[in-house]
Amino acid sequence: MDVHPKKKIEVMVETPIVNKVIGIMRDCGATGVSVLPVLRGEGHTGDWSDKDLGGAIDMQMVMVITGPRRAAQIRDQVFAALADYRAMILLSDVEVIRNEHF
Amino acid sequence: MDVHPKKKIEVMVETPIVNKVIGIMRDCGATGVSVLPVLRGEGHTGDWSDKDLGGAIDMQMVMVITGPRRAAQIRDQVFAALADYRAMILLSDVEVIRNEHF
Amino acid sequence: MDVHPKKKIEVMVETPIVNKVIGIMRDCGATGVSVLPVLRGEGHTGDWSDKDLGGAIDMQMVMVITGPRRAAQIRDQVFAALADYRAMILLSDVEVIRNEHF
Amino acid sequence: MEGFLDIIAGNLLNPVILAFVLGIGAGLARAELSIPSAISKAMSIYLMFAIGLKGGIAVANSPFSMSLILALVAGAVLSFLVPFIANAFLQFTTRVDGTNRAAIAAHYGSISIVTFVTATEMLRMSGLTSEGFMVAVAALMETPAIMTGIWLANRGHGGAQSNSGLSKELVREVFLNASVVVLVGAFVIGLISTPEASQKVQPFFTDIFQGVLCIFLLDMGLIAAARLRGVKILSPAVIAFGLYMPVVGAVLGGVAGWLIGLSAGGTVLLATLSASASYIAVPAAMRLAIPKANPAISLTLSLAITFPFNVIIGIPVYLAVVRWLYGV
Amino acid sequence: MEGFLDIIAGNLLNPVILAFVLGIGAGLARAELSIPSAISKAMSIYLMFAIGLKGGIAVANSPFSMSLILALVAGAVLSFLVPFIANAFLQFTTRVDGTNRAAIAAHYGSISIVTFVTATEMLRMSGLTSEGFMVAVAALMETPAIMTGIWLANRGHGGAQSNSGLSKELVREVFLNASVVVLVGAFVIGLISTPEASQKVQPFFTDIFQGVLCIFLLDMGLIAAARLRGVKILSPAVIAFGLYMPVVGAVLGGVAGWLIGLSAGGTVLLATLSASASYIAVPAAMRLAIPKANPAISLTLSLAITFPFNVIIGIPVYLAVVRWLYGV
Amino acid sequence: MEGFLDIIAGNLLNPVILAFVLGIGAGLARAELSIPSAISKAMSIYLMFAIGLKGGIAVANSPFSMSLILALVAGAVLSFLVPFIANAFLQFTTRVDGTNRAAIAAHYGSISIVTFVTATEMLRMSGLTSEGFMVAVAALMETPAIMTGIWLANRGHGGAQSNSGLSKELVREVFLNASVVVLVGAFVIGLISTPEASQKVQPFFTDIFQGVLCIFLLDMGLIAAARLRGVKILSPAVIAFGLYMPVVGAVLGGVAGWLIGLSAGGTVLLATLSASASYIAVPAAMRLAIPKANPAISLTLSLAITFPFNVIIGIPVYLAVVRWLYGV
Ligand SMILES: Nc1ncnc2c1ncn2[C@@H]1O[C@H](COP(=O)(O)O)[C@@H](O)[C@H]1O
Ligand SMILES: Nc1ncnc2c1ncn2[C@@H]1O[C@H](COP(=O)(O)O)[C@@H](O)[C@H]1O
Ligand SMILES: Nc1ncnc2c1ncn2[C@@H]1O[C@H](COP(=O)(O)O)[C@@H](O)[C@H]1O
Ligand code: NA
Ligand code: NA
Ligand code: NA
Repeated sequence: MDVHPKKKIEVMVETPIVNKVIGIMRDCGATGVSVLPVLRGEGHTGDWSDKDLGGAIDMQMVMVITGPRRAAQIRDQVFAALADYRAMILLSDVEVIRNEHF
Repeated sequence: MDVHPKKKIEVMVETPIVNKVIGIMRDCGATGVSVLPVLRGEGHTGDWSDKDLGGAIDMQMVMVITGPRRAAQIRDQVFAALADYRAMILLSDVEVIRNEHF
Repeated sequence: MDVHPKKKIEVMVETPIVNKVIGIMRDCGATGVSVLPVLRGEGHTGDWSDKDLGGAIDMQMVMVITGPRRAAQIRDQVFAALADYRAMILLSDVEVIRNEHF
Repeated sequence: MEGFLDIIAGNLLNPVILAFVLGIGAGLARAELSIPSAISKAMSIYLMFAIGLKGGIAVANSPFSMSLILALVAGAVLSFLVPFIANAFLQFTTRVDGTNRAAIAAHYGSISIVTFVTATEMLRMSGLTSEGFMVAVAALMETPAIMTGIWLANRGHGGAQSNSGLSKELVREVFLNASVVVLVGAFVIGLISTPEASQKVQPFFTDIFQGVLCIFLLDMGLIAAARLRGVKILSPAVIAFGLYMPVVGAVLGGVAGWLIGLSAGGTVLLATLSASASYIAVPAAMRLAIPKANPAISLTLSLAITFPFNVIIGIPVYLAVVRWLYGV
Repeated sequence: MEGFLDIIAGNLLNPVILAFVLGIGAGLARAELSIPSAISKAMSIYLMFAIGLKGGIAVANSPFSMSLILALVAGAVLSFLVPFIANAFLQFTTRVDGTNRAAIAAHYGSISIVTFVTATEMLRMSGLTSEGFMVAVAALMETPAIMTGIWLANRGHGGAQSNSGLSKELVREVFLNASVVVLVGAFVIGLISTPEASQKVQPFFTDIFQGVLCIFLLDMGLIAAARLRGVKILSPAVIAFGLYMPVVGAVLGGVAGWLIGLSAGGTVLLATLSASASYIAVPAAMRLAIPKANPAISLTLSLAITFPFNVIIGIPVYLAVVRWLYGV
Repeated sequence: MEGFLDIIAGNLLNPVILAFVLGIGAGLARAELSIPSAISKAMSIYLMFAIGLKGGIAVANSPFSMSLILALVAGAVLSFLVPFIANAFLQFTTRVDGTNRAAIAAHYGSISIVTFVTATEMLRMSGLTSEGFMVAVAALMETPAIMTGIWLANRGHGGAQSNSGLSKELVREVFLNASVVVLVGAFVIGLISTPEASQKVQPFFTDIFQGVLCIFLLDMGLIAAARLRGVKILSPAVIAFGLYMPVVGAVLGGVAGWLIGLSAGGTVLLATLSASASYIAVPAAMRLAIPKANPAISLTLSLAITFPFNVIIGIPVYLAVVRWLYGV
């Protein structure tokens, strides 16, 4: 079976901003996106955990699979939009089977 | 310390089918498998979230680490079995330490 | 925009040991770390799921992004510390934007 | 007629129903409100356990009657047959293809236990009693419709539409899904427990029941509203089906209840069961049995159209009509 | 004076307050105890729904009074103005920059509904009654402070500090956050439900209320202690602000309550609202409105300093002082 | 003898026990039923808080008695010594290696609070009372067994089997685990709260207690059944140990209770505590203290064999025997 190289972009970002990030990805033409939970973390700005009541300092992971060109576009636009926020943008290589789906 | 190249297969699939996917992976000889939660998603077939009561349109992520040969077999068999379902199959490269464990 | 190659280390480990793993990573100089949930799994030592009450056989995924040198150090030290525990250590390549953050 | 509308309005000025309306409103306005899914699932198990237990205790305390058998038979027949009617309506009024028609039909033959619970609360508010065994009828009606749905999907396709390789999981999903296990299990527990022992769990399962239902319906409103945002996948004819099919079901259920001699309360409940559509057990079973069917279609129809219709309009109307016909 | 201390001690020997102390102690000792976050969120919705419902029922049962309007106006004015005072204090006593000052100020103008609930329980323990509409005042006070906070952040920066591209989400976070929706929604439900129907949900929303509050405060203690471990990001002057600002707020709220003629109980509640600082609705709104502000600063201050101060020391003192002044 | 069996049967026809049986049955049949883990954890905290509070209130209301001290000493001694006996049995009847023997032994010296709670409910059903301080004894018995377990693991291995680098986390897990903190904390809260204040939380912690226990045991049944599917890692001799060891523990606990002059109810509870095996606190402590031990072995034994045995057979028998011996 043929596989097709794609990019996986993982954006770990404060929960209140997740919808904004998804919006940017969809605007760049992503055909789908998934949101994964994160339990807690530590970083330059201190610790956080999903226990804080209002969700203001929670983080979630937005994940999108897309082609390399669109991936670069998403990466740049998301990065620009998140300048003021706690966020981590990761890119990596994956292979998919259904090329036309992404 | 030596590291050994393996394949990571991530299958994001509707919750009611997760056990079936795990069964195929075990039948192909996977020595272990893990299931990760996904909170919500958007795609060609619309939005879903883990809030829907019966779990019929929820998705979960089945993850398996295995050698390249077995990975190709799992990829093909899972893909064949999931033709009718919402699913996304991703392959990527990882390194592990304990070669004999996988 | 420039991207910078880093290593992603994913350590899936029994929940009671997670804080120990994080401590080792911080001691090796990791600038941040995140903990992701895992729902259930199967392996050489049998099945487990997050339903067991005391969390003694639960597992979680500790994830850290760091440069290749520090990654090797973390890998080796975590591996040594986890010899007696159920654990799976995965390394893979990712790209990040803010080199100085990691 | 005025009395009729008054009764309906009176049924609605009730925290339980108003919480559902609040949930729908908040959901449509995209308010930042959500109830964690672990809580929704737990409340749903609590409600089913409480209603099953109550039914079992009621049956234990009443002399055995032939009506129990008759009601079980009537429920099973309705659950088997309603999908054929639903399928026919969809075939002649919409463009939904055969596979999705079969899946939708299965949802409408089966039942929604929350709709049932809401109806029992409305009954209690209006001072009507009903047969304790109706919860056993509810449990029984969960399943036969799934079989009709599978049969409809396979008919004329040589079985290609349905997935036979999954039989073991499917059987479990059909006969051992959470609703059936909890309803039947709690029913039997209520039936065989000693009265003193049952008494001890009343504060949890009876006293706070309506308050929990209130929060649960708030949540159902939020979930239904979220589904409603995807309603554009339904054509107007399909939406209309989601509104008249419960009425068709209610009429069939009501007539059946009358034929077998149920009380006014029991007739309202059988009508409501027949009118309601599943959104928990059947969708999961359909993913295993008829994977080609799009779950978003049947779930949106059942959860976002028929469920709110029944809770806000349907039940008060079924209740008012039965009271008028039975003169109670 | 002895009586004064006795009253305060008596208020503390209460499972609700002691559970909070247990939570803080266990958290600081890093005990292996945590309450799942789904449960915390559910309890918070439960408490807000219960208190809103109770307020609505109380207002429905009392003749309309001018005090309602006056109290709403007083609450809105306090919520609008307190941030200016908070900002001034921070500016002259700490080195916190303008952006973070604006964010902190918004927290202190807004309210903490759990602090409010704790105060109503302490009132009840001491046999005082209060106006049922105070819960509406609480709901109203959530929001105006957010606007003052945004205005403070933008002043002199040409708007650069606040994020205008997010207006839709921000408006939702400000006017349709969970607290406002549930409090107002439940208040209206209590207001319009028939008395018989409201009666049915009392066991859930009234009888077990204090027990749930007990577990919730245990959890709040654990959460506050976890935050307290990060307290090193706060300078001593900022920590001091977290301790005297609630007193300033309480004085303003108490005077306002006295001016508009509230009962002693109502005055205590208005003082408490004004003294309390938000840690649910405002932090989320600030992430959208003033992203450059560091949420760890304002959240730690509000949750780990001011909230425990109010629950353990503040409320008993506000209560004792008002009782002494009103002679009740 | 007939009366004897009748008593046992009567104890079982109880929603609480039947729910456990339902859970086991549903789990073994692999029904599609599960209770979210956040709910299980919350119910477990609720039950411990309620039982601790109740014990504290009872002790506050009764004159101080020497039996309290004697019972605490007896509990501590049992917890320390039972692991040695368990270890010896395992050594002479099974092939389990020393490390795993030590871990299992620690589980059996410690206690299961749910087994204890179930026993108190069965006592109440049969009209027996017990000493309020027994919950303090339960809390105390959690910990000493862990130390014996660690000592057993280290003996003759120069400490190689246990992990000394983790001491801080281990100390926390041993002395500040959730069970100990909540039981002791709630006990103290019950002890020092004013009676009026304690009264206010009764509806939540007392009235609905048995209903919550019912759902919790349903869940425990599901969890035990899931573990039971992995029972093949246990040899028949080890399974047998899981069935006779609780009886050995019960005899020791019962004799100790008789020696120190406990009431019949208190004796049943001490026997039950001694008979029960931990599946929450000890497994987590063992992961830190004796990592080489396989947690699946001890957890399966304690949760899937001994826990169901005690709940369904053990407690009714201990109760019947003590009643017969004490003539009550
Ligand atoms: N190097 C890293 N590896 C993994 N997660 C990280 C890393 N850096 C930051 N994070 C995550 O991002 C959050 C915010 O990071 P920071 O902005 O550095 O405070 C942290 O709390 C972690 O959850
Ligand atoms: N390109 C993508 N990136 C990330 N997740 C995706 C992507 N496409 C689909 N998904 C996930 O898979 C689900 C089903 O996709 P679809 O079959 O396109 O509706 C979506 O709701 C997402 O959760
Ligand atoms: N090859 C694998 N792929 C994915 N997850 C695995 C794999 N091996 C082990 N795991 C996970 O690690 C846990 C412990 O593995 P084991 O030590 O083999 O019992 C399993 O229950 C899985 O959750
Ligand atoms: Na139906
Ligand atoms: Na305030
Ligand atoms: Na024991």
